[in-house]
Amino acid sequence: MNIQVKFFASLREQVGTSELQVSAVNLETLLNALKARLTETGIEPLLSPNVRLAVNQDLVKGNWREAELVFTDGDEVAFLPPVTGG
Amino acid sequence: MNIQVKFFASLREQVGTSELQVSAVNLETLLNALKARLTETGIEPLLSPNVRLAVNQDLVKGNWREAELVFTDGDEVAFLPPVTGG
Amino acid sequence: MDQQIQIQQQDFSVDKIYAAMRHEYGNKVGAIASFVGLVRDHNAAAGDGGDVQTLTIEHYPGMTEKSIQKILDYAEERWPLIAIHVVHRVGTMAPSEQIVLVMVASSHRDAAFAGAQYVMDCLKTEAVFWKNERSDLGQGWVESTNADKFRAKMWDS
Amino acid sequence: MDQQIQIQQQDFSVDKIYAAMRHEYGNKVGAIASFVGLVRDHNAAAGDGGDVQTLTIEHYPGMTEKSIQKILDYAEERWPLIAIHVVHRVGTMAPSEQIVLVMVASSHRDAAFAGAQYVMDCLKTEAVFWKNERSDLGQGWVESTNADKFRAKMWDS
Repeated sequence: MNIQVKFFASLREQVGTSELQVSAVNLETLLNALKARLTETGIEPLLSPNVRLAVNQDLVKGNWREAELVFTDGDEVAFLPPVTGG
Repeated sequence: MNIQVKFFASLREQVGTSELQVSAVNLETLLNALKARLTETGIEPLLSPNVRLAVNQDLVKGNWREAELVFTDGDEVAFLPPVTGG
Repeated sequence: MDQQIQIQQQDFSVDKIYAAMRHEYGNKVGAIASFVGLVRDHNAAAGDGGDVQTLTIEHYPGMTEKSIQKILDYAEERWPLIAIHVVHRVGTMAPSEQIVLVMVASSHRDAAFAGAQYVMDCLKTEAVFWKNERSDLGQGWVESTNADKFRAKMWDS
Repeated sequence: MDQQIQIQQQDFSVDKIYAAMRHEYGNKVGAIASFVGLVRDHNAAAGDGGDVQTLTIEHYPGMTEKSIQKILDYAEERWPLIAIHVVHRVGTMAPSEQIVLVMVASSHRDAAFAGAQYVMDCLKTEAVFWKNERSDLGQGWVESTNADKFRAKMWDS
Protein backbone atom coordinates (compact mmCIF):
# COMPACT_ATOMS: atom_id res chain seq x y z
CA MET A 1 0.00 0.00 0.00
CA ASN A 2 1.35 3.38 -0.96
CA ILE A 3 0.93 5.85 1.92
CA GLN A 4 1.51 9.59 1.86
CA VAL A 5 2.90 10.77 5.20
CA LYS A 6 2.80 14.46 6.21
CA PHE A 7 4.67 16.32 8.93
CA PHE A 8 3.65 19.78 10.13
CA ALA A 9 5.19 22.71 11.96
CA SER A 10 7.75 21.69 14.62
CA LEU A 11 7.63 18.05 13.44
CA ARG A 12 8.35 19.10 9.88
CA GLU A 13 11.36 21.00 11.16
CA GLN A 14 12.52 18.11 13.33
CA VAL A 15 12.26 15.36 10.72
CA GLY A 16 13.48 17.72 8.01
CA THR A 17 10.74 17.12 5.46
CA SER A 18 7.05 17.90 5.02
CA GLU A 19 6.11 14.75 3.14
CA LEU A 20 7.24 11.20 2.53
CA GLN A 21 5.86 8.34 0.43
CA VAL A 22 6.14 5.01 2.18
CA SER A 23 4.73 1.52 1.71
CA ALA A 24 2.80 0.13 4.69
CA VAL A 25 -0.28 -1.97 5.49
CA ASN A 26 -0.73 -1.03 9.14
CA LEU A 27 0.60 1.21 11.90
CA GLU A 28 3.45 -1.12 12.77
CA THR A 29 4.75 -1.40 9.21
CA LEU A 30 4.28 2.37 8.79
CA LEU A 31 6.43 3.15 11.82
CA ASN A 32 9.05 0.66 10.65
CA ALA A 33 9.10 2.22 7.19
CA LEU A 34 9.49 5.67 8.74
CA LYS A 35 12.26 4.44 11.01
CA ALA A 36 14.14 3.23 7.95
CA ARG A 37 13.71 6.58 6.20
CA LEU A 38 14.24 9.01 9.08
CA THR A 39 17.74 7.89 9.88
CA GLU A 40 18.89 11.27 11.22
CA THR A 41 16.22 11.97 13.85
CA GLY A 42 14.59 8.60 14.20
CA ILE A 43 10.86 8.48 14.88
CA GLU A 44 11.11 9.68 18.49
CA PRO A 45 9.61 13.15 17.75
CA LEU A 46 6.57 11.48 16.14
CA LEU A 47 5.87 9.40 19.24
CA SER A 48 5.91 12.34 21.65
CA PRO A 49 2.78 12.22 23.88
CA ASN A 50 1.34 15.49 22.51
CA VAL A 51 1.53 14.42 18.83
CA ARG A 52 -1.76 13.43 17.25
CA LEU A 53 -2.31 11.35 14.13
CA ALA A 54 -4.79 12.01 11.35
CA VAL A 55 -5.73 9.46 8.71
CA ASN A 56 -7.29 10.98 5.60
CA GLN A 57 -7.75 14.20 7.55
CA ASP A 58 -9.65 12.61 10.42
CA LEU A 59 -8.04 12.56 13.84
CA VAL A 60 -7.51 9.08 15.25
CA LYS A 61 -9.45 9.01 18.51
CA GLY A 62 -7.84 7.97 21.77
CA ASN A 63 -4.19 6.94 21.83
CA TRP A 64 -3.31 6.30 18.17
CA ARG A 65 -0.16 4.42 19.23
CA GLU A 66 -2.43 1.64 20.44
CA ALA A 67 -4.98 1.85 17.63
CA GLU A 68 -5.51 -0.96 15.11
CA LEU A 69 -4.88 1.01 11.94
CA VAL A 70 -5.07 -0.75 8.58
CA PHE A 71 -4.21 1.28 5.50
CA THR A 72 -5.46 1.15 1.94
CA ASP A 73 -3.63 2.39 -1.10
CA GLY A 74 -3.42 6.18 -1.34
CA ASP A 75 -4.16 6.85 2.35
CA GLU A 76 -2.90 10.15 3.73
CA VAL A 77 -1.41 9.98 7.21
CA ALA A 78 -0.42 13.15 9.06
CA PHE A 79 1.53 13.72 12.26
CA LEU A 80 0.23 16.82 14.05
CA PRO A 81 2.01 18.67 16.85
CA PRO A 82 -0.23 20.70 19.22
CA VAL A 83 -2.42 23.09 17.26
CA THR A 84 -3.35 26.71 17.92
CA GLY A 85 -5.04 29.31 15.77
CA GLY A 86 -6.88 32.56 16.32
CA MET B 1 -35.98 79.39 43.91
CA ASN B 2 -36.48 78.93 40.18
CA ILE B 3 -36.39 75.23 39.27
CA GLN B 4 -36.37 73.72 35.81
CA VAL B 5 -38.34 70.47 35.77
CA LYS B 6 -37.93 67.93 32.95
CA PHE B 7 -40.11 64.98 31.95
CA PHE B 8 -38.91 62.23 29.63
CA ALA B 9 -40.39 59.55 27.39
CA SER B 10 -43.65 58.05 28.74
CA LEU B 11 -43.79 60.68 31.53
CA ARG B 12 -43.44 63.49 28.98
CA GLU B 13 -46.36 61.96 27.08
CA GLN B 14 -48.44 61.51 30.22
CA VAL B 15 -47.97 64.99 31.67
CA GLY B 16 -48.13 66.52 28.20
CA THR B 17 -44.96 68.63 28.36
CA SER B 18 -41.21 68.11 28.39
CA GLU B 19 -40.33 71.02 30.63
CA LEU B 20 -41.78 73.31 33.27
CA GLN B 21 -40.37 76.21 35.26
CA VAL B 22 -41.57 76.19 38.85
CA SER B 23 -40.64 77.93 42.07
CA ALA B 24 -39.74 75.65 44.99
CA VAL B 25 -37.29 75.36 47.88
CA ASN B 26 -37.59 71.66 48.64
CA LEU B 27 -39.20 68.44 47.47
CA GLU B 28 -42.52 69.16 49.20
CA THR B 29 -42.95 72.62 47.67
CA LEU B 30 -41.80 71.24 44.30
CA LEU B 31 -44.49 68.54 44.30
CA ASN B 32 -47.10 71.07 45.40
CA ALA B 33 -46.07 73.45 42.62
CA LEU B 34 -46.30 70.61 40.10
CA LYS B 35 -49.70 69.55 41.45
CA ALA B 36 -50.95 73.08 40.81
CA ARG B 37 -49.60 73.09 37.27
CA LEU B 38 -50.41 69.53 36.14
CA THR B 39 -54.15 69.85 36.59
CA GLU B 40 -55.06 67.33 33.86
CA THR B 41 -53.01 64.30 34.94
CA GLY B 42 -52.07 65.25 38.46
CA ILE B 43 -48.68 64.13 39.76
CA GLU B 44 -49.60 60.44 40.09
CA PRO B 45 -47.49 59.34 37.11
CA LEU B 46 -44.43 61.04 38.66
CA LEU B 47 -44.82 59.13 41.92
CA SER B 48 -44.99 55.68 40.30
CA PRO B 49 -42.53 53.30 42.03
CA ASN B 50 -40.34 52.83 38.96
CA VAL B 51 -39.79 56.57 38.37
CA ARG B 52 -36.40 57.91 39.40
CA LEU B 53 -35.44 61.50 40.12
CA ALA B 54 -32.28 63.30 39.01
CA VAL B 55 -31.13 66.62 40.43
CA ASN B 56 -28.65 68.46 38.23
CA GLN B 57 -28.19 65.23 36.25
CA ASP B 58 -27.31 63.12 39.27
CA LEU B 59 -29.67 60.35 40.32
CA VAL B 60 -31.05 60.74 43.82
CA LYS B 61 -29.99 57.58 45.65
CA GLY B 62 -32.49 55.42 47.48
CA ASN B 63 -36.15 56.38 47.56
CA TRP B 64 -36.22 60.03 46.44
CA ARG B 65 -39.76 60.41 47.77
CA GLU B 66 -38.30 60.24 51.27
CA ALA B 67 -35.14 62.24 50.57
CA GLU B 68 -34.45 65.64 52.15
CA LEU B 69 -34.00 67.66 48.98
CA VAL B 70 -33.26 71.35 49.21
CA PHE B 71 -33.03 73.32 46.00
CA THR B 72 -31.01 76.32 44.97
CA ASP B 73 -31.83 78.74 42.23
CA GLY B 74 -31.39 77.28 38.74
CA ASP B 75 -31.49 73.64 39.79
CA GLU B 76 -32.53 71.14 37.15
CA VAL B 77 -34.83 68.38 38.34
CA ALA B 78 -35.75 65.48 36.03
CA PHE B 79 -38.31 62.69 36.35
CA LEU B 80 -37.02 59.54 34.64
CA PRO B 81 -39.13 56.53 33.72
CA PRO B 82 -37.26 53.18 33.41
CA VAL B 83 -34.32 53.53 31.02
CA THR B 84 -33.05 51.21 28.32
CA GLY B 85 -30.51 51.72 25.58
CA GLY B 86 -28.37 49.53 23.35
CA MET C 1 -7.49 53.82 28.56
CA ASP C 2 -8.97 55.98 25.85
CA GLN C 3 -12.74 56.55 26.03
CA GLN C 4 -14.87 57.91 23.25
CA ILE C 5 -18.61 58.44 23.59
CA GLN C 6 -20.70 59.77 20.74
CA ILE C 7 -24.44 60.34 20.92
CA GLN C 8 -25.82 61.45 17.62
CA GLN C 9 -28.75 61.42 15.26
CA GLN C 10 -26.79 60.53 12.15
CA ASP C 11 -25.64 57.07 11.19
CA PHE C 12 -22.03 56.01 11.83
CA SER C 13 -19.31 54.17 9.93
CA VAL C 14 -18.09 51.06 11.76
CA ASP C 15 -15.20 50.95 9.32
CA LYS C 16 -13.83 54.38 10.20
CA ILE C 17 -14.00 53.67 13.92
CA TYR C 18 -12.35 50.28 13.40
CA ALA C 19 -9.55 51.84 11.35
CA ALA C 20 -8.88 54.40 14.09
CA MET C 21 -8.99 51.72 16.82
CA ARG C 22 -6.53 49.59 14.86
CA HIS C 23 -3.97 52.26 14.07
CA GLU C 24 -4.03 54.78 16.91
CA TYR C 25 -2.79 52.61 19.74
CA GLY C 26 0.30 50.93 18.29
CA ASN C 27 1.29 47.31 18.12
CA LYS C 28 0.13 46.31 21.58
CA VAL C 29 -3.46 45.94 20.31
CA GLY C 30 -3.95 42.22 19.80
CA ALA C 31 -7.74 42.03 20.02
CA ILE C 32 -10.64 44.20 18.90
CA ALA C 33 -14.13 43.09 19.90
CA SER C 34 -17.16 44.89 18.49
CA PHE C 35 -20.88 44.80 18.79
CA VAL C 36 -23.42 46.51 16.57
CA GLY C 37 -27.11 46.63 17.46
CA LEU C 38 -29.53 47.02 14.55
CA VAL C 39 -33.25 47.77 14.41
CA ARG C 40 -35.09 44.46 14.05
CA ASP C 41 -38.43 44.16 12.38
CA HIS C 42 -40.07 42.21 15.14
CA ASN C 43 -41.68 43.80 18.05
CA ALA C 44 -40.11 43.83 21.50
CA ALA C 45 -42.32 46.36 23.21
CA ALA C 46 -45.98 45.67 23.24
CA GLY C 47 -45.51 42.09 22.11
CA ASP C 48 -48.53 42.75 19.94
CA GLY C 49 -47.05 40.82 17.03
CA GLY C 50 -46.97 43.83 14.75
CA ASP C 51 -43.93 44.40 12.56
CA VAL C 52 -41.76 47.27 13.73
CA GLN C 53 -41.92 50.27 11.44
CA THR C 54 -39.80 52.74 13.38
CA LEU C 55 -37.77 52.87 16.57
CA THR C 56 -37.38 56.25 18.27
CA ILE C 57 -34.72 56.79 20.90
CA GLU C 58 -34.79 59.70 23.32
CA HIS C 59 -32.02 60.79 25.67
CA TYR C 60 -31.22 63.37 28.35
CA PRO C 61 -28.34 65.42 26.94
CA GLY C 62 -25.55 65.60 29.47
CA MET C 63 -26.86 62.99 31.85
CA THR C 64 -26.85 60.26 29.20
CA GLU C 65 -23.17 60.88 28.45
CA LYS C 66 -22.41 60.77 32.16
CA SER C 67 -24.26 57.49 32.59
CA ILE C 68 -22.20 55.91 29.80
CA GLN C 69 -18.96 57.32 31.11
CA LYS C 70 -19.64 55.67 34.45
CA ILE C 71 -20.04 52.32 32.66
CA LEU C 72 -16.76 52.77 30.78
CA ASP C 73 -14.92 53.87 33.94
CA TYR C 74 -15.93 50.64 35.60
CA ALA C 75 -14.88 48.56 32.57
CA GLU C 76 -11.52 50.31 32.58
CA GLU C 77 -10.96 49.41 36.21
CA ARG C 78 -11.97 45.80 35.80
CA TRP C 79 -10.18 44.72 32.60
CA PRO C 80 -6.86 45.62 30.95
CA LEU C 81 -8.32 47.64 28.07
CA ILE C 82 -6.62 50.01 25.67
CA ALA C 83 -9.65 51.84 24.27
CA ILE C 84 -13.44 51.80 24.21
CA HIS C 85 -15.50 53.61 21.63
CA VAL C 86 -19.29 53.85 22.03
CA VAL C 87 -21.62 55.37 19.46
CA HIS C 88 -25.32 55.51 20.29
CA ARG C 89 -27.89 56.99 17.99
CA VAL C 90 -30.96 58.95 19.03
CA GLY C 91 -33.98 59.97 16.98
CA THR C 92 -36.10 57.86 14.67
CA MET C 93 -34.75 54.82 12.84
CA ALA C 94 -36.15 52.22 10.44
CA PRO C 95 -35.57 48.43 10.52
CA SER C 96 -32.01 47.36 9.62
CA GLU C 97 -30.55 50.73 10.62
CA GLN C 98 -27.60 50.77 13.02
CA ILE C 99 -28.47 51.83 16.57
CA VAL C 100 -25.37 51.30 18.64
CA LEU C 101 -21.71 50.38 18.33
CA VAL C 102 -19.41 49.25 21.13
CA MET C 103 -15.80 48.60 20.13
CA VAL C 104 -13.11 47.57 22.57
CA ALA C 105 -9.36 47.19 21.99
CA SER C 106 -7.08 45.23 24.29
CA SER C 107 -3.91 43.17 24.22
CA HIS C 108 -6.02 40.23 25.31
CA ARG C 109 -8.98 38.56 23.67
CA ASP C 110 -10.80 37.77 26.92
CA ALA C 111 -10.62 41.35 28.13
CA ALA C 112 -11.84 42.73 24.79
CA PHE C 113 -14.82 40.38 24.75
CA ALA C 114 -15.70 40.90 28.41
CA GLY C 115 -15.41 44.68 28.11
CA ALA C 116 -17.66 44.85 25.05
CA GLN C 117 -20.25 42.56 26.56
CA TYR C 118 -20.26 44.36 29.90
CA VAL C 119 -20.74 47.74 28.24
CA MET C 120 -23.61 46.41 26.12
CA ASP C 121 -25.29 44.80 29.12
CA CYS C 122 -25.10 48.08 31.04
CA LEU C 123 -26.28 50.14 28.08
CA LYS C 124 -29.46 48.04 28.24
CA THR C 125 -30.06 48.64 31.93
CA GLU C 126 -28.11 51.70 33.14
CA ALA C 127 -27.62 54.13 30.27
CA VAL C 128 -30.14 56.97 30.19
CA PHE C 129 -32.09 56.30 26.99
CA TRP C 130 -35.71 55.59 26.25
CA LYS C 131 -36.98 53.57 23.29
CA ASN C 132 -40.32 53.81 21.60
CA GLU C 133 -41.33 51.22 19.01
CA ARG C 134 -43.99 51.94 16.44
CA SER C 135 -45.55 48.98 14.63
CA ASP C 136 -48.49 48.72 12.27
CA LEU C 137 -50.57 47.91 15.36
CA GLY C 138 -49.58 50.84 17.56
CA GLN C 139 -46.69 52.21 19.60
CA GLY C 140 -45.13 51.43 22.93
CA TRP C 141 -42.23 52.21 25.23
CA VAL C 142 -39.65 49.45 25.53
CA GLU C 143 -38.27 48.50 28.93
CA SER C 144 -35.21 46.41 29.63
CA THR C 145 -36.25 42.81 30.18
CA ASN C 146 -35.72 40.78 33.33
CA ALA C 147 -33.12 38.83 31.35
CA ASP C 148 -31.30 42.11 30.65
CA LYS C 149 -31.35 43.00 34.33
CA PHE C 150 -30.13 39.54 35.28
CA ARG C 151 -27.24 39.75 32.82
CA ALA C 152 -26.20 43.16 34.12
CA LYS C 153 -26.37 41.92 37.72
CA MET C 154 -24.16 38.94 36.93
CA TRP C 155 -21.18 41.26 36.44
CA ASP C 156 -21.36 42.19 40.13
CA SER C 157 -20.05 38.78 41.15
CA MET D 1 -27.52 29.24 9.54
CA ASP D 2 -25.11 30.47 6.93
CA GLN D 3 -21.46 29.49 7.40
CA GLN D 4 -18.52 31.01 5.61
CA ILE D 5 -14.95 29.91 6.18
CA GLN D 6 -12.05 31.52 4.36
CA ILE D 7 -8.43 30.54 4.83
CA GLN D 8 -6.12 32.74 2.86
CA GLN D 9 -2.73 34.39 2.66
CA GLN D 10 -4.01 37.84 1.75
CA ASP D 11 -5.40 40.40 4.15
CA PHE D 12 -9.19 40.87 4.48
CA SER D 13 -11.63 43.77 4.69
CA VAL D 14 -13.71 43.71 7.87
CA ASP D 15 -15.90 46.36 6.29
CA LYS D 16 -16.89 44.26 3.27
CA ILE D 17 -17.74 41.27 5.43
CA TYR D 18 -19.73 43.48 7.81
CA ALA D 19 -21.68 45.02 4.95
CA ALA D 20 -22.60 41.57 3.62
CA MET D 21 -23.55 40.33 7.11
CA ARG D 22 -25.77 43.36 7.61
CA HIS D 23 -27.61 43.28 4.33
CA GLU D 24 -27.85 39.64 3.25
CA TYR D 25 -30.08 38.28 5.97
CA GLY D 26 -32.94 40.76 6.14
CA ASN D 27 -34.40 42.68 9.05
CA LYS D 28 -34.27 39.87 11.58
CA VAL D 29 -30.58 40.61 12.27
CA GLY D 30 -30.55 42.64 15.48
CA ALA D 31 -27.01 41.95 16.65
CA ILE D 32 -23.62 41.55 14.98
CA ALA D 33 -20.69 40.62 17.21
CA SER D 34 -17.18 40.61 15.78
CA PHE D 35 -13.70 39.82 16.88
CA VAL D 36 -10.46 40.64 15.09
CA GLY D 37 -7.12 39.24 16.23
CA LEU D 38 -4.04 41.25 15.30
CA VAL D 39 -0.33 40.49 15.46
CA ARG D 40 1.01 41.98 18.70
CA ASP D 41 4.59 43.08 19.09
CA HIS D 42 5.20 41.25 22.31
CA ASN D 43 6.31 37.72 22.45
CA ALA D 44 3.98 34.91 23.45
CA ALA D 45 6.05 31.93 22.40
CA ALA D 46 9.44 31.57 23.92
CA GLY D 47 8.76 34.24 26.50
CA ASP D 48 12.28 35.42 25.77
CA GLY D 49 11.24 39.06 25.96
CA GLY D 50 12.17 39.80 22.38
CA ASP D 51 9.87 41.96 20.27
CA VAL D 52 7.93 40.00 17.67
CA GLN D 53 9.11 40.68 14.14
CA THR D 54 6.96 38.20 12.24
CA LEU D 55 4.26 35.63 12.90
CA THR D 56 4.02 32.70 10.49
CA ILE D 57 0.90 30.54 10.43
CA GLU D 58 0.83 27.10 8.85
CA HIS D 59 -2.22 24.98 8.15
CA TYR D 60 -3.23 21.59 6.77
CA PRO D 61 -5.35 22.36 3.69
CA GLY D 62 -8.62 20.48 3.86
CA MET D 63 -8.33 19.32 7.45
CA THR D 64 -8.11 22.88 8.78
CA GLU D 65 -11.36 23.83 7.06
CA LYS D 66 -13.02 20.70 8.44
CA SER D 67 -11.85 21.51 11.96
CA ILE D 68 -13.38 24.99 11.75
CA GLN D 69 -16.59 23.69 10.25
CA LYS D 70 -17.00 21.36 13.21
CA ILE D 71 -16.70 24.36 15.55
CA LEU D 72 -19.31 26.33 13.61
CA ASP D 73 -21.66 23.34 13.44
CA TYR D 74 -21.61 23.14 17.21
CA ALA D 75 -22.20 26.89 17.60
CA GLU D 76 -25.15 26.62 15.24
CA GLU D 77 -26.69 23.88 17.35
CA ARG D 78 -26.18 25.69 20.62
CA TRP D 79 -27.30 29.27 19.87
CA PRO D 80 -29.94 30.84 17.61
CA LEU D 81 -27.53 32.27 15.03
CA ILE D 82 -28.22 33.61 11.57
CA ALA D 83 -24.71 33.58 10.13
CA ILE D 84 -21.06 33.08 11.05
CA HIS D 85 -18.18 34.24 8.92
CA VAL D 86 -14.62 33.20 9.77
CA VAL D 87 -11.53 34.45 7.97
CA HIS D 88 -8.16 33.10 9.07
CA ARG D 89 -4.92 34.07 7.46
CA VAL D 90 -1.92 31.82 6.88
CA GLY D 91 1.63 32.71 5.88
CA THR D 92 3.89 35.37 7.33
CA MET D 93 2.57 38.55 8.99
CA ALA D 94 4.10 41.60 10.66
CA PRO D 95 2.94 43.29 13.90
CA SER D 96 -0.42 45.10 13.63
CA GLU D 97 -1.55 42.95 10.68
CA GLN D 98 -4.95 41.27 10.91
CA ILE D 99 -4.80 37.52 11.61
CA VAL D 100 -8.36 36.40 12.14
CA LEU D 101 -11.94 37.63 11.97
CA VAL D 102 -14.99 36.02 13.52
CA MET D 103 -18.29 37.74 12.83
CA VAL D 104 -21.64 36.44 14.05
CA ALA D 105 -25.14 37.69 13.26
CA SER D 106 -28.19 36.86 15.36
CA SER D 107 -31.51 38.32 16.40
CA HIS D 108 -30.21 38.32 19.95
CA ARG D 109 -27.23 40.07 21.48
CA ASP D 110 -26.38 37.26 23.91
CA ALA D 111 -26.31 34.63 21.19
CA ALA D 112 -24.13 36.79 18.92
CA PHE D 113 -21.60 37.42 21.71
CA ALA D 114 -21.58 33.82 22.91
CA GLY D 115 -21.21 32.46 19.38
CA ALA D 116 -18.29 34.75 18.55
CA GLN D 117 -16.53 34.03 21.82
CA TYR D 118 -17.05 30.28 21.54
CA VAL D 119 -15.66 30.19 18.00
CA MET D 120 -12.61 32.23 19.02
CA ASP D 121 -11.96 30.01 22.05
CA CYS D 122 -12.11 26.90 19.87
CA LEU D 123 -9.94 28.42 17.15
CA LYS D 124 -7.26 28.73 19.82
CA THR D 125 -7.47 25.11 20.92
CA GLU D 126 -9.17 22.98 18.23
CA ALA D 127 -8.57 24.50 14.82
CA VAL D 128 -5.71 22.96 12.87
CA PHE D 129 -3.17 25.78 12.67
CA TRP D 130 0.38 26.20 13.88
CA LYS D 131 2.00 29.51 14.77
CA ASN D 132 5.65 30.39 14.69
CA GLU D 133 6.85 33.67 16.19
CA ARG D 134 10.14 35.19 15.16
CA SER D 135 11.61 37.87 17.43
CA ASP D 136 14.96 39.60 17.42
CA LEU D 137 16.09 36.91 19.87
CA GLY D 138 15.04 33.82 17.92
CA GLN D 139 12.00 31.87 16.83
CA GLY D 140 9.56 29.51 18.50
CA TRP D 141 6.34 27.59 18.01
CA VAL D 142 3.37 28.94 19.97
CA GLU D 143 1.09 26.56 21.82
CA SER D 144 -2.33 27.32 23.21
CA THR D 145 -2.00 28.26 26.87
CA ASN D 146 -3.58 26.46 29.79
CA ALA D 147 -5.89 29.46 30.11
CA ASP D 148 -6.96 28.91 26.48
CA LYS D 149 -7.67 25.24 27.17
CA PHE D 150 -9.59 26.11 30.31
CA ARG D 151 -11.74 28.65 28.44
CA ALA D 152 -12.54 26.16 25.69
CA LYS D 153 -13.43 23.48 28.27
CA MET D 154 -15.81 25.85 30.05
CA TRP D 155 -18.20 25.71 27.08
CA ASP D 156 -18.77 21.99 27.76
CA SER D 157 -20.78 22.78 30.87
